[in-house]
Amino acid sequence: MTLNLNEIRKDFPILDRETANGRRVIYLDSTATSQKPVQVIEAMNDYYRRSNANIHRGVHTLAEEATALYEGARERIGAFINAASSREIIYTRNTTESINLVAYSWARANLKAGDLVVLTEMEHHSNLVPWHMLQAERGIELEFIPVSEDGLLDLDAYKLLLERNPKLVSFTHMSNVLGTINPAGEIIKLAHAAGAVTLVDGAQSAPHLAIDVRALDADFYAFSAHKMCGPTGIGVLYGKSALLEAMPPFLGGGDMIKEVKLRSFRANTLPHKFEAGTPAIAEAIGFGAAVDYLNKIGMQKIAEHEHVITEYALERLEEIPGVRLFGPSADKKGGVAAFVLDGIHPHDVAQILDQEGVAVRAGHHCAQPLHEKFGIPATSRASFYLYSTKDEVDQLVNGLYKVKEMFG
Amino acid sequence: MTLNLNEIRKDFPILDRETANGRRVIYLDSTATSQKPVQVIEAMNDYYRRSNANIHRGVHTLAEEATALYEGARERIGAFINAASSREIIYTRNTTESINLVAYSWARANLKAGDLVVLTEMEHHSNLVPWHMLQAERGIELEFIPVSEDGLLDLDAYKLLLERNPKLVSFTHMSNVLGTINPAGEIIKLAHAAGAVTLVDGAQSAPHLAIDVRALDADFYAFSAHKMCGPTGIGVLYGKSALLEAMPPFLGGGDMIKEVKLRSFRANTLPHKFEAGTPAIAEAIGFGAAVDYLNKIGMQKIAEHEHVITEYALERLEEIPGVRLFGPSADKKGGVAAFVLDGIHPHDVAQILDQEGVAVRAGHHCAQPLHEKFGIPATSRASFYLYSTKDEVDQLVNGLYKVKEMFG
Amino acid sequence: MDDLYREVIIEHYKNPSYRGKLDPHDISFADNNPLCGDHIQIDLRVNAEGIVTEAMFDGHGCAISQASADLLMEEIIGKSLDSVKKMNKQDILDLLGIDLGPVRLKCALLSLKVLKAGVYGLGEAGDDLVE
Amino acid sequence: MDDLYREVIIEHYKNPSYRGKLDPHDISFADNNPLCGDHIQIDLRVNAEGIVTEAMFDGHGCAISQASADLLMEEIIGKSLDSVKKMNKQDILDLLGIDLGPVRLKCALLSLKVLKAGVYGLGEAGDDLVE
Ligand SMILES: Cc1ncc(COP(=O)(O)O)c(C=O)c1O
Ligand SMILES: Cc1ncc(COP(=O)(O)O)c(C=O)c1O
Repeated sequence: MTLNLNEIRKDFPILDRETANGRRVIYLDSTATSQKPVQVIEAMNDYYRRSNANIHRGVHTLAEEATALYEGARERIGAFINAASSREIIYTRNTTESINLVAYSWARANLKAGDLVVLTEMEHHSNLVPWHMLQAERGIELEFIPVSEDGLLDLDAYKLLLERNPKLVSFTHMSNVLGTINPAGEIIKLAHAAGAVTLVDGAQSAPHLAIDVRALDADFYAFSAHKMCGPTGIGVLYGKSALLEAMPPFLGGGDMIKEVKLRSFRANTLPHKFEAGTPAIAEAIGFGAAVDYLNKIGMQKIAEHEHVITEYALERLEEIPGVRLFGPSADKKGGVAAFVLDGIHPHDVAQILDQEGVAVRAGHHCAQPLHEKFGIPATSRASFYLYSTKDEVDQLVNGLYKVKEMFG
Repeated sequence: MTLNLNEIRKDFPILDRETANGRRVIYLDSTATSQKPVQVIEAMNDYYRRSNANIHRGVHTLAEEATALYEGARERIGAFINAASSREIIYTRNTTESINLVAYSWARANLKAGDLVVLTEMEHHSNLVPWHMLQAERGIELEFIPVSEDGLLDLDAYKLLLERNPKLVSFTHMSNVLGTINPAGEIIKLAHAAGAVTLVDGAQSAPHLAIDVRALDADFYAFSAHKMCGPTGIGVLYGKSALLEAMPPFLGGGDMIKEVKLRSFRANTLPHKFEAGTPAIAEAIGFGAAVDYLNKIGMQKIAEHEHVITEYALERLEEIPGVRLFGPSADKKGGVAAFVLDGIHPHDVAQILDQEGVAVRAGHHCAQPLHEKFGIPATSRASFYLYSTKDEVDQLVNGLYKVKEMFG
Repeated sequence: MDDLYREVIIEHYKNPSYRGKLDPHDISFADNNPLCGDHIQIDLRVNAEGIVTEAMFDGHGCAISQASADLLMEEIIGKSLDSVKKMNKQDILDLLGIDLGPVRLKCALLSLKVLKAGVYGLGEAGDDLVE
Repeated sequence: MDDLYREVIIEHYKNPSYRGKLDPHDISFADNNPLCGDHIQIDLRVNAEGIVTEAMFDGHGCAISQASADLLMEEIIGKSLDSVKKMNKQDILDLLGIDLGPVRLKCALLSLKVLKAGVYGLGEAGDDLVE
């Protein structure tokens, strides 16, 4: 391991806390939300204690500072994913709102009844429900790239779907259940060749992989700060500027306008056109601090560390009798291990693990159709991040033996 | 003054800071955004350091704690405006998103071409642009309750508009430029008698007045945390549950669903139906801490203190030759003083005041049509909150004499 | 043995007495816990006086949701629909004999929500039914 | 005198040399600063070689926006449209001789944005024109 784990863990105050029954918390739920380093917490603290003011429209010192901090964060977030310009970085609340923005603005302006949108069977609800809503409203059609037994997308089936000339291909870069890292570059290239626009759900990839939206050639890329060491309440929609410029605004209000008359308005330029009202200022600043933090450590190193932990975890979990793991082998996935324990409900698994201090998630992880596909209502899911250790994996495994004993 | 100003000011660390040229900041821009007490900053800090986890779907200790904190804040925010149930409290990003939620969900389900929406001439862009967009999309009609020279709504004209059976009356409870406190109860009663639904823009009233949505009988009431000692990134849409229940969802994704299939979904119950994706968890907790803080001091006392300061400010500003004040007299308004200084652009006023440490806002304050009505592109605006002092008003006045001298 | 998994819960989970379906039935209703996809269906037979004479549940879910459904069936047989309507969160917690955080509470209350929605003849089982 | 309001700015604001309209003109464009409603219109006369021979601005706004418009008109007369296209933020700051925060920068750059949008024949004056 090339990460200095001891140093990193010191940055995350929560990793030191105890749970109710006096155990140190073992946080294996970073796929739901990551923990936050002091550097991020303090950046927001500092903002509120020193520079808090509303942005853009103020000329006083605090407003100038707040604006510079807010826009500075946008620059660094843009650089983090290698956007051509920070004008392509739209602040939203989260990945979900980013996808809805595309569905409300781009899709409602560009899709008509009968137009095809291609999704995958492994999508998070956030990349399903907005399209269900549009289907009900507009009569678009939805098709799904199938997922194989071992958790991979069926690219042959995808190529067949492309023959039907979809208008949009929207897919997750990394599954939050299977961990599968999809070949985004290839999927996008094929989509473009078929004339489709592409939207990448990057909620799980931006935190864990080095992302280059220009190398991927993604048209839209959506992600959330809270999964990548940043605060809640802020996410990003990246979009190619030509697309964003042609899109109608989404939410109306202050800041997104250039001019307002009593009965009409003119929209502002990018990125402000899509940011209505007082934005999540402190949160944008916290997000900026988060990408600084990740950059300092290095996304490559983080990915490598997660790979080592994941490989070890899969190995150890497989040893346990009655464990069924989902998703591909460690070389094709990120730091997620979803599993069921024969005859024991995942909620009970998670609850009993919790009593051992081990925090895993149980449920459908907002991917109900995927679970249905695998014929199960829910899984338990352990997930890893830059601060995860092999020792924590061992505690998970010990906990699972305890679960088996109780329900034995 | 019944507030213990010294004690209160100690709660706001930023009030101690110096601006670039060594002056203590004199923050007279609370209408744009308020400053935050340590109690609020620390509540969020604590959350990130001790309890951070994604909510609702987790069974481990941290997730349980985070969920309890997030939902507990909703209870207290509901109680703060006297909602019948916390199910009627929808978390949004800000007032702007709250109004857009009504425009996208309620209005698109209920309004057709030719239906009338009544607004006022003193609306913030947030309560104009969403309706402009709907007008362009749907062909609804817009009419405006006129504003008199002294900054009051013309209720006779309103009654005439009601004869045209509007479907919605949407108006600001308190103007962010004139400071006018509109007779919301009366406006709503008249609207209901005419069969209209009502939406109150409470961005400026929730921070400064004791609000009772049930006494007002408001159908919808929108407000933002950041203007009332709370964090950025969170606001609320209050709605009567019968209305909210009948409305279609707005954003689609995780958490707002009860069940998702590959090609369809069922929406969740209130309030979750309108909260898609990972919400602003820390911010909701901070908002809860903010209403606790305001409650502890007492909204009645806060309003009285602001009244004393505003009366004093208007008196002192009127003394300055060449100052033109906008809005009604102190007894009809909240803590806002918008003005122009003869022949000097408001930006220059604000900039030179800033060099004296005095932070005021200059511009159209997101109320361009109102400024147009008064025949000016912009005003300077000083605004007050619970931490404002008479001494700060004096420094504002001294600063304005300096401005006059420079441009003399 | 850990508090949350008192033996009674594991016991009712492993060996439920009221698992199954009633056909015919007078009232039947089913719903999911949106948080985990757990599913409960409840069938009732009710006599002319409005007394529950038979009750069965079916579905899948965690020990807490299934045990509380089993305990709930046991509890309501012989009761009037009116008194079923009055049952709330506390009744379930009393049956289980444990304290629960907000998330697990949803598991525990799913069966009561489904039951009351069925008894009231509602289309959906809302949280407000069990507050 | 405070830095930000160097005498040259107050002077150009109070007594601009290039305020007015040109009729006829070869290029005319107007736009607002969305942050404060400031408005600038710029009219140009351009000769056959593409050299700006006359330039005037009109509108209203703060000292910085109006002074920078006046200084900008002075600067471009006699220049080619090609070299106008190359002007950016730094040129304006050099003309003003001061440093500005992000908000006041918008005031200072409004005239250059309007000028360049007009010269390029664009429909809108975007921030990217002056970066
Ligand atoms: C009257 C009024 N309405 C709406 C808003 C918009 O609030 P926000 O920017 O928090 O959405 C404001 C604040 O700027 C306001 O003063
Ligand atoms: C793959 C994927 N997409 C979308 C989301 C939604 O992210 P958020 O809840 O931040 O909107 C998540 C996280 O839960 C996710 O894992």
